[in-house]
Amino acid sequence: MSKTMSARVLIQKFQRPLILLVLVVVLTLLQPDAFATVSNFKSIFLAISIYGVMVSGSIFTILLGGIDLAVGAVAALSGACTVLTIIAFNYSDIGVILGILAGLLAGCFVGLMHGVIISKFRVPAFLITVATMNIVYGAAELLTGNQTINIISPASFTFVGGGQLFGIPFPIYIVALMAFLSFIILNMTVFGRQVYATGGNPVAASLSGVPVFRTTCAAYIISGFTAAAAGIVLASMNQQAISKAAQGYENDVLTAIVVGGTSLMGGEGSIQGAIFGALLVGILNNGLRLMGVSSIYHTLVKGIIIIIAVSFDFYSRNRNSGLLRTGRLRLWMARQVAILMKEEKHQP
Amino acid sequence: MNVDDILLRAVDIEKSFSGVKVLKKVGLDIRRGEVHAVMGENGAGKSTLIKVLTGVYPRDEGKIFFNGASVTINSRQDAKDLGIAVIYQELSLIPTLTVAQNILLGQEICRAGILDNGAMKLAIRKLIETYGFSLNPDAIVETLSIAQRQTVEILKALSMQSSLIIMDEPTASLSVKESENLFQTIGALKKRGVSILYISHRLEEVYRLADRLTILRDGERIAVLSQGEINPRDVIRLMIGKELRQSEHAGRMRPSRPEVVLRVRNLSRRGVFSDISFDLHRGEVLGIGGLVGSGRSEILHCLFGSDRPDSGDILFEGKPIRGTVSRNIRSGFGLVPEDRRTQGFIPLLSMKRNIVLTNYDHLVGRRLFISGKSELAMCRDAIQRLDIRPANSEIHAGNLSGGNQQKVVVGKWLMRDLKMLLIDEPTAGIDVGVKEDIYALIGELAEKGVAVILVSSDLPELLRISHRILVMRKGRIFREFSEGSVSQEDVLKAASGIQDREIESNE
Amino acid sequence: MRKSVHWGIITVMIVALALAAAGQVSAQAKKNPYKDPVKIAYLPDNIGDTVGAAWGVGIKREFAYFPNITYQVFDGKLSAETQNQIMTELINQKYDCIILQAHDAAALAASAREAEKQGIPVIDLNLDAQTPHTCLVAMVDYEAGSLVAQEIAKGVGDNGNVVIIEAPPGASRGINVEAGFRDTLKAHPGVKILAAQDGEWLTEKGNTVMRDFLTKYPKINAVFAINDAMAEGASQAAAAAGRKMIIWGADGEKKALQYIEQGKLTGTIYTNCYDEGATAARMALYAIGAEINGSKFTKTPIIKMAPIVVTKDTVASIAEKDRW
Amino acid sequence: MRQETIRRLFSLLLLSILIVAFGATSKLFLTLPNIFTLLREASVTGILAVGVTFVIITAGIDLSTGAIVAFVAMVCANIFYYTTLPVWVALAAGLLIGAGAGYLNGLLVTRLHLPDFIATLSTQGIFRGLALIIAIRSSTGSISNKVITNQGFLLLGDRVSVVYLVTIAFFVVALLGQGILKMTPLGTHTYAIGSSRKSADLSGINSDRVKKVAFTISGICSAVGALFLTARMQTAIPELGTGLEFDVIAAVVIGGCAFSGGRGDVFGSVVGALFMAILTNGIYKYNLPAAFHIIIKGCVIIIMVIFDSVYHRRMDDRIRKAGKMLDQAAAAAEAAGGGAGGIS
Repeated sequence: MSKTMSARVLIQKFQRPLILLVLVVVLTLLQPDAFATVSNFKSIFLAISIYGVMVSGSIFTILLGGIDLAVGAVAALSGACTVLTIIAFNYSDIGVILGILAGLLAGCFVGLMHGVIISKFRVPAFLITVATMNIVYGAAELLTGNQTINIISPASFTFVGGGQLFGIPFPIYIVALMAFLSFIILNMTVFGRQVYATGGNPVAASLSGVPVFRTTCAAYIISGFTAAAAGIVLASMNQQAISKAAQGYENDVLTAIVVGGTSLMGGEGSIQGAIFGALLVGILNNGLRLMGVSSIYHTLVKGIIIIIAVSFDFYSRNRNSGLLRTGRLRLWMARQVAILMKEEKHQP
Repeated sequence: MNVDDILLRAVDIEKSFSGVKVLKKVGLDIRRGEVHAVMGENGAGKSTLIKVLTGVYPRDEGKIFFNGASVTINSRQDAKDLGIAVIYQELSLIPTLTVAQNILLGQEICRAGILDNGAMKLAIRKLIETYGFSLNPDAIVETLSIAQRQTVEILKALSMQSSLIIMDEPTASLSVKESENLFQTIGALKKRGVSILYISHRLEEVYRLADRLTILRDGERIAVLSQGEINPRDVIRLMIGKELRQSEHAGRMRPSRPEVVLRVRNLSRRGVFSDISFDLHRGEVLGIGGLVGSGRSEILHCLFGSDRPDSGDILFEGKPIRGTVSRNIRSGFGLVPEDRRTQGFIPLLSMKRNIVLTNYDHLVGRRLFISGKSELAMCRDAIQRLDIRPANSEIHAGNLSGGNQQKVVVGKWLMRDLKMLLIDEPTAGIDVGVKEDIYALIGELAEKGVAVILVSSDLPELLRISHRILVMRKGRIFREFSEGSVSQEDVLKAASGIQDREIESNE
Repeated sequence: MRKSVHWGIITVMIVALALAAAGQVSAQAKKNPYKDPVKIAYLPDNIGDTVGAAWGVGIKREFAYFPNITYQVFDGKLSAETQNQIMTELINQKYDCIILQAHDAAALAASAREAEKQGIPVIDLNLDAQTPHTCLVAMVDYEAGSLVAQEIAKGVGDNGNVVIIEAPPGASRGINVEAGFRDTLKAHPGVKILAAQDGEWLTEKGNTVMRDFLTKYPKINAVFAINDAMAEGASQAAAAAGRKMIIWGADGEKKALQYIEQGKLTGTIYTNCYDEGATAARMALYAIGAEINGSKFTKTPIIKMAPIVVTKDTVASIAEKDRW
Repeated sequence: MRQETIRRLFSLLLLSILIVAFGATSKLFLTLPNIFTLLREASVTGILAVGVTFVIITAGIDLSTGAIVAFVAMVCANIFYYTTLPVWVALAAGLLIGAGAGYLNGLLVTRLHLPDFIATLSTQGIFRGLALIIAIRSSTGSISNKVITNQGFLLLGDRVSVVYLVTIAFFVVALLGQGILKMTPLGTHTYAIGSSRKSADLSGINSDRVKKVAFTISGICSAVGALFLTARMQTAIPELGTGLEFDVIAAVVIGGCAFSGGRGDVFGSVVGALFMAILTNGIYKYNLPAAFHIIIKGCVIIIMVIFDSVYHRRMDDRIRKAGKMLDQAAAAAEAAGGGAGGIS
C-alpha cells in the first residue's frame, strides 16, 4: 500500500510539470518544426520575462493574504525614473547605475507605503493598491510630462532588456535570478517562513513572535522592488519610457500566481507554481500564434484551456486534501482514519 | 420511565473505511426523555457512530429503528426529518446573522416568497419563552458569548421539533457557570420528553447528567451503565482499558520557591481588568480561575505583550518589560492561547513549520539560511517528547486531532529555553489521555524551574496542577488561595463573588 | 424600517441638491476665440500614447499664442465608455470646442452628435466619429497601408513572404491600415501574406509576436507592423535572431526615424503629428469663431495630413523640429 | 442603534462631506444637469455592483462582469444589425445570455470546484472572445462596429424629463437586490454561505445552489448594465467594459462588503458606486492636468478607506468593551442571585 501511495504522491508532486508536458507534447505534435526548438523556448521565456519578474515579488503579497495591483504602475514609474536619470547624467554608464538604483528605489518606496498603510490601518489591500495604482500612474505622467522618452543609448542600458549573453536574452537571466532568489527567500529563510505563517493565520503568527508589521512591509517592498526591476527591463527592452507602460500587467501577474495554485486567502502556494502559471499562459500564447490562430480567438481558447488545466490540477491535488466536499471528502477522511488507526495500533 | 419506551435503537452498526473497521457491531438504545452519554477515547468511534446516525456516513451493516420503525438515514436531511438534531463541537452558526435568522435558517417562514418577519419573530419569541432562555432574537450571533451561541444552537434544534438532540462536547469552551446553565437547560429538555445523546470527555458531567452511559473502545461497545453504576474509576478503566490515577477532589496548595520571576503591579486595561498585582515565583504554577470574561485571558495577553496595558508595571527578573511579543519570546516567555484554531497554530502549515516557527532564533542564529535538517530534528524531538500522533512532521497542523494540535502548540515552546509559560485553557476539548500528558508536561516544566501561569475553567484541573490560585472576578483579583487545601467549591464561590475571608494579594 | 430610513435619506439628499442647483443654467454668448475666454478640451484615446502626446504638443504650441484660451487635457484611458463620460462632462461644462481622438468610430458617434447639437464643435483626430461633425483631421490610414504594400512589393521584387503585426482586433485605425495593405498586395500575387497576429500596439508585444513568426517561418522577406512601436519590437526580434528582412512601420515617431537612420527599420509612413495637432487646434479656433454648426452637416469635412514615405534615403529630409 | 446602522450613517456622512467639498469649491458641481449626469455615470457601475454584491457576500468574486457586458452588448448589436426583430426580443436575449453566462460561472465554481477567481477570470476571456468572434464585420472580414438605429432600443439611453432611464433602472435594480437580500430566504442563505459555508451546509442549505443563483444574479445585472450602456453608446464594441469589473468591485468593497464574505449589502454598494462617480465627476470640474485626476482620486480613496477603518476599529472596540462589561454584569448578577451551587 505504501508503495502505491508514494507513487501517487510522486504524481501529485509533479502534477504541474505534467500538465506543461502534456501541453508541450500536444503543441509539438501540432507544430513539429516550430514548437520544440531551443529558439522557441527562448522566445517563450522572453515573452514571460517581464511579468515573470513581477510575479517573483508579487507572490509574497499574495502569500500574506494581500494583493498588489500597482505592479504595472510601479513599473511605469521606475522605468521613467531610470530613463530620466540616465538622460540627466548624459547617457553615461554611471548614469545607468544611478538610474537603475533610482528606479528600484522608487519601487521600494511605493512598496513601503503599501506595507505601512495596509498593516498599520488594516485596510483591504485591494482598495489601497488600486488607489496607489492611480497615484503612481499619475506620478509617472507628471514625471514624463506624458511624452514618450526615447533612450537608444547607452549600450550598457539597452543591454539589460535587449542584450544576449551566451546566446540567451538577458531578461531571461533576470527572471531566472529573481525567481531563484524568491525561491530561496521563501523556502530557506526565516522571513519566508514568517510570510507563510502570517498569511496562514496572522493572529497565531503574531503570538508566535512573528513581527507581522515588518513582514508585511518587507513583502510589499519586495513586490515593489521586482515591479520596478520589471519596469527597468521593459524600458530597456523598448528603449523608451512611457507614462502608461505595463498597463494591465497586474492581471497577467495575478493570473500566473493564481493559476499556479496560490490561494488568494494567503498562506498557501509557491513560486514554482507561479512560474508554472506564467509558463502555462506563455506557452499557450506562443502555441496559438504558431498555429496561426487569429487573435480574436486567443482569449477564448486561453480561457477554456486554463479552466481545463486548473480544474485538473485542483482535482488531483485536492483529492487528498479535503477541499472537495462531496464524495471525495469521505474517501479522504476514510484514508485519514485508516492512517490514524494504523499509527495507533503500532504504538506499544 | 417506561423501559420499553425506546426512541432510537441502533443494532449491530458496522462501518469501515478502506478496509479498516471503525465500528464493530455497535448497538445503541436511547430512551425517550433520557440523557444518554457516550464516552470513549479519541478514535474509539464516537464521532463515526454519530455521523452514521445523522446520515453523514452511510453505514455498512446494521439497522436503525426510530420510534420503533426501521429507518434508513442516508443524508443529513433524513436525520433532520426524523427529528434528530446535532449540536457540534465547533458551533455551526452563521456569525454575521441574527439569532432569529440562525434559528430558522433553512426553514424560513415565507409569505409569497417574501420573508414573513412578524411570524418568524413570534415563533422565536414563543420558543424562547417556552424554554425560559434569555436571548434577544435580533442580536447578531458574533456578538454573543459562546454559551449564548450554544443556546441558539439548542433552540435551532428545538425549532425543528427534534426529539433527539446529539450534543458533541457541548461544554468544551464553556465556563463553569455557563456549563451550569447548560445543564439546567438539559434538565428542562428532559422534562419535556426530549432525548439527549451526550458526548463529553468530562467525567464529572457525565456522572452528574447521564441517565445511562454507553462506553466505546476501539469501535466496540464495551459497556452500558445505568445511572447508579456510573463511577468515574470504572468508567475510565473501561474506556482506556487500564487503571488511571484519579486526581484528588481537592487541590493542596504548595509553597513556592522564594525567587520571584515576575512581579506585576497595579496592571490595568480599561474595560477589561484593573489593579492586578501579584508575584510569580520560579518553578511555580499559578492558577487563575474565574468566569470566562472576568479578564483572565486578557492578563495573559498583556503579560505576553500582544495587548498593551493602560497602566501598571510588569517586572520580569527585576527589569520592567513593556516590549513586543518577539522581545518577550526572546527573553523566555511562551503563550499557549485560549483558542487554538484562531490563535494557536497555523492550520495550512505543516506540523514541522508550526513547531519551529517560534524557534528560528535558536535554529538559525546569525546564519542566513535555515537548515532543513535541524528543523526536522527539532520537530522529531518535539514529536517524541510530546508523543504527537501521527508522527509525521509534514502533515498539516489543521488536519491533526484537537489534542495533537494542542501538543503542537505546547511543543513549539518546549523547544526553547523557556522561563515563563502562560497557558490558557490547555485542555479544552481534549480527551483524557492527552490531558494527562499535558498535565505531566506542565509539572515537568515547573520542576525544571519554569514559572507557569495557568488559566482554566476546568476546576479539577486548576486544583490539581496549581501551586497557588488567584480567582478573578469582574476584572479584579477577588481571592487568592496560597496555602492549605482548596476545594472546587471554594473556587466556585470566589468566582461567583462570595467570600468568607478577604485576602489581600500578598505584600 | 431602517432600510426605508436610509433610502429616505438618500432621496432627500438628492432632491435637496437638485433644488439647490436649479436655476443656475445660463445661456451661451457668441465668442471671439482669439480674444474672449474660451475653454478647449483635448480628449485623446490614451494620454500616454506617443502619437496622442505629439498631437497634444502641437495643440498646446498653437494655443500658447492665445492667453485667452484655457486648454485642458483629459485621458480616455483606452475606453470608449470613459470617453463618452468625459464627453458628457465637457458638454455639461460648456466647453467651447472638443478635440477628440475617438476610441471607436461608432461608439463616440452619439456623444459627438450631442456635442454638436449643443453647439460645441467637435474636431476629430485620426478617427472619425460616425456622425457628421465639424471636422476630421487625420493621418492617412488606408492609403498608408497601401503605400507600405507598394514599397514592400518593390522591396521584395514582387516575390516573397510577408507577415503582419496587427493592431488589437476592433481598433479602427489598425483595421483600415491593414485593409489598405492587404487590398494593395492583391495586385502583387507574388507577395504572400504568411500570417497576421495582434501586437497590442506595444513594442514588447511586437517583439514577442515577431519572435514567434521567426520560429514558425524559416523564410520571411518582409514585415509590416501597423505602428512604429511594434515595428521597433519586430526589428529587435529580427536582430536577435540574426535575420535580415524588410521591416515597415507606420506613424513615423522619432525613434522609428532613428532606427531607420541606423538601418534597423526599412521605412515608415511619416506624418507630422505636431502639425496635425496644430491643424486641429487652428480648426477649433476657426470653428468657434465662425460658429460652424456641425450638426447641420451631412458629411464631415476631412483634412488629410500628407503622408511622407520615409526610408533610409529620405529620412534626412525630416527636420529635427518635426520629429516627435 | 445597531452598529450596522451607525456604519451606514457614517458612510453617508463621508459621501456628504465629499459632496459639500466639491459643491463649495466648484460652481459647476451642484447644478441640476451635473447631478443627473453624475447619477447616470454611477448607474451602470452601480447596476453591475448590485449583482457583484451578491457574489462577494458569498465570499466569492466575479471578474467576468465586464466581459459579459461586452458579450451581451454584442449580441444585441447583432440582432439589430442583422434582423428586424422587435426590441423586446433583443432585451430578452440579452438578459437571458447574461443569466446564462452567470450560471456558467456558477457551474464552474460549484461543479468543477474552481476557485471563483480562476473560474471568472477564465470566463472573462471566454465571453470577451465570444464578443470578438460575433462582432459585426465588414465585407473584408475586419471588425466594423455599427451604430444601432433602432429607436425603440435607443430610448433606454434617454431620459424622462431630467432623470436618465438608466438611473431609474439603477434604483429599481438596487431596490430589488436589497429586497432579495433582506426579505427572502435566498438572501439569508447568501449571507449564511458567505459567512460560514460549513455551518450553512450543516443547516441544510444547498450552498451550491445559492452560489449558482448569486452568480446568475450577477450575470443578469451585468446584462442589464450592458443594455443601458449599449443604448447610450448606440453601438457595441468588443472591448466594451474592459476593466469595468475592477471599478465595480472597488465600489462594492468601498460600500462595506468584505472579501471574506457574509457582510455588506446592496445599499452599501449603491453608496460605493455613488462615491466613485462623485469623485470622478467632481475632479473633472477643476482645470487640473489629467495626471492629477487620477492622483487625487487615489488619494481620496486611500484617505477615506483609512478613515473608515480607523473609525470603525474604534467603534468596534468600544462596542466590544461595552458588551463585555454587560456580560460580566449579567453573569455577576446571576451568580449573586442564584447562589453558588457547587458542581460536585
